[in-house]
Amino acid sequence: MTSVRFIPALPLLAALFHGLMIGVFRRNLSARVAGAITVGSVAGALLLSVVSFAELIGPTSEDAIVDRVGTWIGLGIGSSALVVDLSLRFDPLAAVMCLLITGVGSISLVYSVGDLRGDEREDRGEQRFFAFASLLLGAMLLLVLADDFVLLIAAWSAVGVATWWLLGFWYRDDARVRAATLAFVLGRIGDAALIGAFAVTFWALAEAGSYEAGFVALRQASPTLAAATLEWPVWLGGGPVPVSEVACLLVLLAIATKAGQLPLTGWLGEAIGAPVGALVLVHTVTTVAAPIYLATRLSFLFADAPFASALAAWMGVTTAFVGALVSCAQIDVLRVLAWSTASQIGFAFVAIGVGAPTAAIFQLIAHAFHKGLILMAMGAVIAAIGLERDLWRMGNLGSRLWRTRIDVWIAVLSIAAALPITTGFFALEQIVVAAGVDDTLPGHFVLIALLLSAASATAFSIVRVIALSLYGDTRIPSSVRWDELEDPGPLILWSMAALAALTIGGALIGMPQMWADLLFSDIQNANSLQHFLAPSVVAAGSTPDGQAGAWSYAGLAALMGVLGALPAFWLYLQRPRMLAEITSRIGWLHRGLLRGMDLEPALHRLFIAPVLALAGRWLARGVEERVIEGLTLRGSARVVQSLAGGWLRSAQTGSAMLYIAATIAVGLGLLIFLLHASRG
Amino acid sequence: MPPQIEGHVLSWLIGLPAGTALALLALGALHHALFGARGLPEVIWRLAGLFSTTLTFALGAVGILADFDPERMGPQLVEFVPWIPSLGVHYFVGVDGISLFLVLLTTLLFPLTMLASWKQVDRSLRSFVLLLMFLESGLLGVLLAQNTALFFLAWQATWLPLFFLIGIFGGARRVRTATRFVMVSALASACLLVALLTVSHLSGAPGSAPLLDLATPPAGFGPGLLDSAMLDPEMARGTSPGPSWLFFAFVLAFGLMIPLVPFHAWLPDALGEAPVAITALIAAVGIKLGAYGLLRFALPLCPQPAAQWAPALACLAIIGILYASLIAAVQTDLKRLVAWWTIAQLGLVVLGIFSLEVHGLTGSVILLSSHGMTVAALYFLVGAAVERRGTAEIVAYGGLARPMPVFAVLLGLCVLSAMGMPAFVGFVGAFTIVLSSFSSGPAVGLTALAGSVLAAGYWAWTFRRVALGPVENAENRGLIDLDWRERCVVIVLLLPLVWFGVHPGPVLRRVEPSVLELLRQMDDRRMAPLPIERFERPDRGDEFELIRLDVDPEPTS
Amino acid sequence: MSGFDLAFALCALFSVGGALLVVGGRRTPLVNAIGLVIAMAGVAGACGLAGAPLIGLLQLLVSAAVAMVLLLVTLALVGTGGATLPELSASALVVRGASAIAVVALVGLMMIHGLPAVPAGLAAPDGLADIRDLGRGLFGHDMIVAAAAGFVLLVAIIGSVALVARSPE
Amino acid sequence: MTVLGGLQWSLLVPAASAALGALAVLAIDALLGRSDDDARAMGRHGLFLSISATIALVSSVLSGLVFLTAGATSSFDPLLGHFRMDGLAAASIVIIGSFGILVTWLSTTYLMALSLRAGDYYALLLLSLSGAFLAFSADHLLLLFMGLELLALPAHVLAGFDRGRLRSNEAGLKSFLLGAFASALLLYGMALLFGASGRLDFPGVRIALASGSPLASAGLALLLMGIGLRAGIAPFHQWAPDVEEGAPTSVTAFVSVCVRGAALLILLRLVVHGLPEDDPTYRAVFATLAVLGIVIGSLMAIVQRNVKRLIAWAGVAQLGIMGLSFAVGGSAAYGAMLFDLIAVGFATLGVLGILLTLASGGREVERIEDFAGVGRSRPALAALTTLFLMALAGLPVTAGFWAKWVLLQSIVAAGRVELVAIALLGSVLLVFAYMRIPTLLYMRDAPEHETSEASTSELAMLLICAAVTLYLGVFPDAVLPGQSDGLIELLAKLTVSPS
Amino acid sequence: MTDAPGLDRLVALSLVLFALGMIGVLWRRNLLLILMSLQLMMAAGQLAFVAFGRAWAGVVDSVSRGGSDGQVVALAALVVGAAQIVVGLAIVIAAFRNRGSLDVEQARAMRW
Repeated sequence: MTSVRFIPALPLLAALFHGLMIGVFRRNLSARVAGAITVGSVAGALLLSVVSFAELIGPTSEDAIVDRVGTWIGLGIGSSALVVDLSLRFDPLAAVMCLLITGVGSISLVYSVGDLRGDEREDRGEQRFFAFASLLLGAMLLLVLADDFVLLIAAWSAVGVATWWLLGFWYRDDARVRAATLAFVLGRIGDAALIGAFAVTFWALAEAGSYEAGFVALRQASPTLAAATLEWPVWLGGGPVPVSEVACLLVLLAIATKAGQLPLTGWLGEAIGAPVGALVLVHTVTTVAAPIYLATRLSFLFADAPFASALAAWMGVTTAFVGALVSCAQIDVLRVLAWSTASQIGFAFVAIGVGAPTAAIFQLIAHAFHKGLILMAMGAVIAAIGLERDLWRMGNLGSRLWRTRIDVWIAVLSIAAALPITTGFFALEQIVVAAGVDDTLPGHFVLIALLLSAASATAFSIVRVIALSLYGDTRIPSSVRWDELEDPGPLILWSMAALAALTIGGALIGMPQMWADLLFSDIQNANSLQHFLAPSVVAAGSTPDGQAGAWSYAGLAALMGVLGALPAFWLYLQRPRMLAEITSRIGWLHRGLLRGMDLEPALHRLFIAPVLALAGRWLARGVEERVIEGLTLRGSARVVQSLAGGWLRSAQTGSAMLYIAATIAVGLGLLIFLLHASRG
Repeated sequence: MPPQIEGHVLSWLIGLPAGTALALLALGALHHALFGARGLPEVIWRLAGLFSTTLTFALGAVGILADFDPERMGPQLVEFVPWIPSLGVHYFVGVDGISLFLVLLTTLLFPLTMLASWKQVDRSLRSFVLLLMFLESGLLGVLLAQNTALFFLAWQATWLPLFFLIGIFGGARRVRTATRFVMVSALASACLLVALLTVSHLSGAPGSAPLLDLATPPAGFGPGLLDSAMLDPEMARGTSPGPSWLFFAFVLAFGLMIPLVPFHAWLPDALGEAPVAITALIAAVGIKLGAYGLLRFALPLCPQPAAQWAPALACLAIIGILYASLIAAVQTDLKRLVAWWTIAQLGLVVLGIFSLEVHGLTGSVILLSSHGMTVAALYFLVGAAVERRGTAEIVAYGGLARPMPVFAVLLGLCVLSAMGMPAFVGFVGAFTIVLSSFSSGPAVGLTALAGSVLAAGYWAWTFRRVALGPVENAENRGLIDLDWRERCVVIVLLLPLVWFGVHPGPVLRRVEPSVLELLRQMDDRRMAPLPIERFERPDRGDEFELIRLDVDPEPTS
Repeated sequence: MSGFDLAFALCALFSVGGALLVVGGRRTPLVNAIGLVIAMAGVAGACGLAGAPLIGLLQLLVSAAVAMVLLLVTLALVGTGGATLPELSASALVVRGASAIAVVALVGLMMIHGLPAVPAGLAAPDGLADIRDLGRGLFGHDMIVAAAAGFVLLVAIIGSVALVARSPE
Repeated sequence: MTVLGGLQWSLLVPAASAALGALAVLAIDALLGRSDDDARAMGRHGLFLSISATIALVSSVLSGLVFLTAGATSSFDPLLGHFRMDGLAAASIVIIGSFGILVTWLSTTYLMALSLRAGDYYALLLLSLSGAFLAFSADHLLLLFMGLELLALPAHVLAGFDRGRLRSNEAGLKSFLLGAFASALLLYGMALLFGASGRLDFPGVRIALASGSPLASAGLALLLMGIGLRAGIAPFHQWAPDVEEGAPTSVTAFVSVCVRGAALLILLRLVVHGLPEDDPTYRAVFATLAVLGIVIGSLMAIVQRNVKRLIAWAGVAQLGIMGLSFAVGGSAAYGAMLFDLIAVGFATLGVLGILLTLASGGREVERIEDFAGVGRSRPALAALTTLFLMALAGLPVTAGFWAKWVLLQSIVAAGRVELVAIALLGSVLLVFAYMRIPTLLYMRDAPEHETSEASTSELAMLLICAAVTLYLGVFPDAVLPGQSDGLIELLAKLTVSPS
Repeated sequence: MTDAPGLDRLVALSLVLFALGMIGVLWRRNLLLILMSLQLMMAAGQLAFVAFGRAWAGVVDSVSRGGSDGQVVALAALVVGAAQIVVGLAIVIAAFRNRGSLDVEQARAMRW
């Protein structure tokens, strides 16, 4: 079957159609028509994914469906021949990702159709939204299906562009556009890093004798990569370093930019000024999902790169912790959720770091479900109370929006990892257990402690959201009439319902064996996700199931969730005074957290301000104007002017007598020279 | 196997624009003589110019592409007419993979420039059209010439129209800018002439007509420069100038035009002051000739010093990329911003050229075309904006997506192309160049990549400040969006950018053989032991080692 | 000291002295003109000593005429009074001094290097034979020269008329 | 004497027809009488004179052409010891004679506008040219001297011809003082050379120089100073810009193209026939002079604000570039020099002709600012100006391009790349100097001009200059009928010294 | 025939005159005096020619010499010198009419 190519092609074609309508013909379709086109295309992709999936798990199938469209870039001869195949590979990992992306993608698009219809902030901008969303989804699908590193990089860049435009959808608000632009520019660092990662592997393989396109070949060549070395720069101490390590470090840089991991996490918390549907896409299945997918895809590379793996784990855990803490203090509900995303993705990278890529994928799935769900739900809430996003101006909304309240609850329980029937619960379980049993990591104990604290803080922050918004006393703005508050329209409700179902049902695909053994009687291969993905990933870490201590870590994880959730309820609903006291006690911390640890300004200060200062003050006004232009253009002109206009000109006195004198002087020289020459 | 005349399409290409211009002049004179009018009406000039340039493009696209054999190395579709045989000057034109797409780009840009400047030129329109046509002929001559004298002639014939175009139609400081431009061009020409003459002197057998043909001319006209293995390092002995010296003459000549970074000061000025349409031509085609010259002359004629100095020049290119990108980041004027970006891009091209490696060289050729189309599209868009608002200052804009959505979308696409995003052909070029730069170590490659990050930074920032955000400036509120003429001009440029970005195969397939041929020539002439014969130089009496010409220069390996 | 030596010394004295008068006479152009005639007389004598009495004679005639004309012109233009030119500035004096030194160096070098190379030569049979030769040459080999000299004189006539003749109006 | 009977009179035709033409002009002028009061009569008067001058010059040029085609490559067997009409002489006559014809017709209207005496003017012009023709075929220093004097004396008069004008008078004065000084130097130099070997014919001079006699060396030094002054070769150039600025514009054209060009050709003749071949000493001298000329001329050209002066300074540089061929020697270089002389000559005549055309009603146009806006008011003239300046700057599709190309190629072929580099550096500066004029023509707006109607003769001459410039720019190897070589090769062959 | 004595003395005399003439040209500012000095230089040249002509008179015969001997040259130079003086005088008179002065240093309107 070669229909795999249509999975990314359908949304991309939709994007192209929208783009032509807007950008060339200047026609805007209504939200309903434009949405229908996009939803149709994504749903078609979903359908194709399902068909392909069926084919993949069917009895006669091979381990992947490869759809080779052609060669994209073919260049060079011999061992350094570069072949970039436009080739799609529907293997288990890609299958999971496709289903997830198209599934959650269609749901969120349906939601957006409902959400955007009443939006009066942008006149006739709906089609633009669907154009960007189609592009984003198409690019993401291409990314997960790409069977070539370079193609993946291309898709990765495209995801970055689509994210930029989607997050900057409300382009007339300068602050939003600014945040989106920052996200994009940071992403370009990641793109560059990926190109670098590819380049080092390419040359390592070319020197070793052969470079072949495709991830399968790359995976087979991983011993070569581990054996080949590069030199560290001198200022990093020198010495050889395996190519795998270098490549993984570069990949990690790309991951950090795209997934908003520390220290490049600031943009994620700020880029919330977009329609909720866009946030759902960005925060669940596309932008922040791509890094996890990439790390999983390259798990064979990480398996050979202990340093980079450890760095990934530490990056993940610190981000998880910091993100969770920051989200505890935020007032803007969307900002809470955004920081929580960073935190959740951080968990996944812990899994990558400890060599449990399946757990990372499962965490991604869980995150997609429950974060999508709560974003939609809170979007509905916000829409209901007149676009008010301040948690302290909500309260008791659950009594009016009772259908929404169910969805919020399901999401909260999953995120807080508090209920053993939710996807989130099992995902966290797996990560904590995997990290717990892998004691080879440097700073293992601290890492585990941070991980568990992060879990706790996550639970706290998410419960805080539900407590402040749906319970307690109402504090809604006076402009909103309480009586008219009601649940959103059917499109939104149904999409939320779908995600809620997935949040619950998703648990079934990735339940750890030991939990399955506990909960059910005899299920073989309970973690079907893990088994399904096994051909696609390389799990460096040992299987945690049978190991001693697995249960203790599992228990701790469950406990920590509850330990985080309950105090939140208690504090925010029962003891507001105590809350205020605590807040004032740790005012410095609270203020810091409220400002997102100043991570976003730090990015500006670290990356942009120095560049501008260097460029503006030193180069443009210093080097360029003074040295280069001064020397080459003005300088040469001045030299010529002074030569000609100065002393050379003063020799032309106009006096015939002096001309004769000059002639005689020259003649004297001529005479001396000729006499001298004639003598010998 | 000497090439024979393989058709006249290239001559038509070169002759059509200038011929049209001359015909128009003659008709105008006739008109003047018969009816006493001041010349032909301007609209006839404009239409005839548009028609002729379009025809040239069609001729190029159909005539060349149809007969161009991607598998063949060396110049194709050659036409050879002895012109001044005693001087070794022949009318010898041909096209190969390196020049093919630059030729197509050139022919494509001229009708677009005509269209884009439809409303921008309000005086001396006849001169404008006339100069444009001469410019096109000159540019095509440079790209197609296979004889160094012809090349030099066309090279010089190129900058004169540009001088007038800048000086007559430019901005406030146009005269100064035009003068600077002409000085730089003259200096470059001087270096080039020294180098070309020396090359032919060192290659030719004493007493015979000087060797000026690059490729092998038909039988009876001696070997081509590339057939005669002359510039052996041994030649450097004595007072005769050696190849290193020559190489630097070439590098200086072409580096001034490219412009390589310490010699770049004229470009932002020229691009900032020239009329926007001409700016597009200068940036898109004019300065490409520098890089083309490096590929055509500096590398194959001086392989040894090229290999020896390639790391240093690559280093210079990288410094240039970073430097230009950083300065671009603080520009306040759109035209100058594009100019600085251009310098950075050309730095990337030079980096690719001096990778001396098939990826980098091919990437450079591709990036040249890609940059040409992108920069032209950008300048056309800037021109449309300037036409409406009268300024290119970035602060004057903001929020244009609201009144001019088509403009914003097209600008956004151009900006993406400028950043080297995938799905634009610029990615293919930049990617392969960067890839090849990694072959000399990750540090080099990563530094080169830093330039692309900076480019993303300032382009995204610029796009935000021009197209996004609130419409703060009241003058921007009522701006009229691009009309169909303007849209088409940009879209026509974007289409190949995207098409070849997605499907670069046809380009690569045609470029790569020529690049391989270039590398082969370099290797042959660098490594093969050369048959050397001693003889007395008549006028000095010193002994020189010269390479005998009648020996087949096949490598003996 | 032979008679030749004596005659030469006299000629040299006349010519150098006259030349010094031309160059250095400061009072009135009259002195310079007389100096020129004296110098030319010396030169004429020297020519005669060298066996070219005709040339010497012609020189004397021409120079006398020239001196006369110059004198007349001078008198007509500025009268007998001395040249009332402003004093030279210091820098002009320096330049003049330097160029005079250069002249001395130039001619001195020629003397030092050239005089030893002057061929001894042979005495001519007699002066009349020389004059005959001269005539033969002028109407033989050197006829073109003679013609050219004629045209040079024509130029002088046309030129002087064109430059000096008063316009009719 | 038997010599007279065997004389080949036909060899004298070029010089004689010019000289006799001068007499004829004088006679016609006298016969026609004064016609100052009637403009039309004056015009007719001037026309007659120019026609007769032209007839004389055309017969010179044609006879030169006949000599050239009849066997230019082989030198004539000299009947008279010091007169030789060889190929170089014939070519020189054709070149300078053609320039002379152009100058004649460029002067016609101008003389009338300035109320100058056309009869004397043309007579002097013709006499000067006859001197040049004489010197071209000299094989003897005396004849060379006489020719140079006959060339220069009328030029002094012509430079001061507009006698009522202070600047013209000053030009004449400077021209005369330096010229007379040069004559004295020439004479004495000849004397010293004569003293070295007792011979004044070129082979004798060559022998004397080759013998290394200090007398000969000193004589050559003085001789070079003298000819250098005549030709305005740097560093003996200083009079040239002053004279060319001050002289009436048509005389400027005459001096800069005919007089200095002829002097250069005479120097070429001396070098080819009279100097030892391949002597590094003279090479070094000429190289130094050439480099000085290029540097000084091009730098000074940049800062000029008077077009005539600019052209003169640039001419110093152009002479320097041409002089490079003396520095390398060889027929190729000399041929290239001749070609460059042709190219530069026509272009210079063109530019100065434009000045003459633009001058209206006695108002001289010579400040560079006067060109402002001409591109708008008189586009054809502006285009022609640009063409001529392009030729001077050595830009393509003009003769100047190929001239510079060939010249530099011949120098490179001799292995003197450093000289080429200097020449090109100078030419860059020259481009700057020249391009200031098109800048004004097209890029600046001017106050309203009263546009004078260009006279037919001037326009015709300009068109001829342009046609030659363009034709040689496209077909630099255009040939004479009956010659199989290209022009460049032909010129090179003409300069081969018959040893 | 006997040796012609002291030809080198004649040459030396001519050189001295030549030098004095040059110095006069350089030193004097009166145009007429400059003309006289130029005349001196020409005379020096003529004298040198006469002297050298005598030196080579019997050594190089007139055919191989190509005709002219020193005296012919001297005669021609005499004519040229005379013509020069005439032309020069005309220019000087014109200059005096224009400027009212014979100072060569005042003719400096054109320079640079």
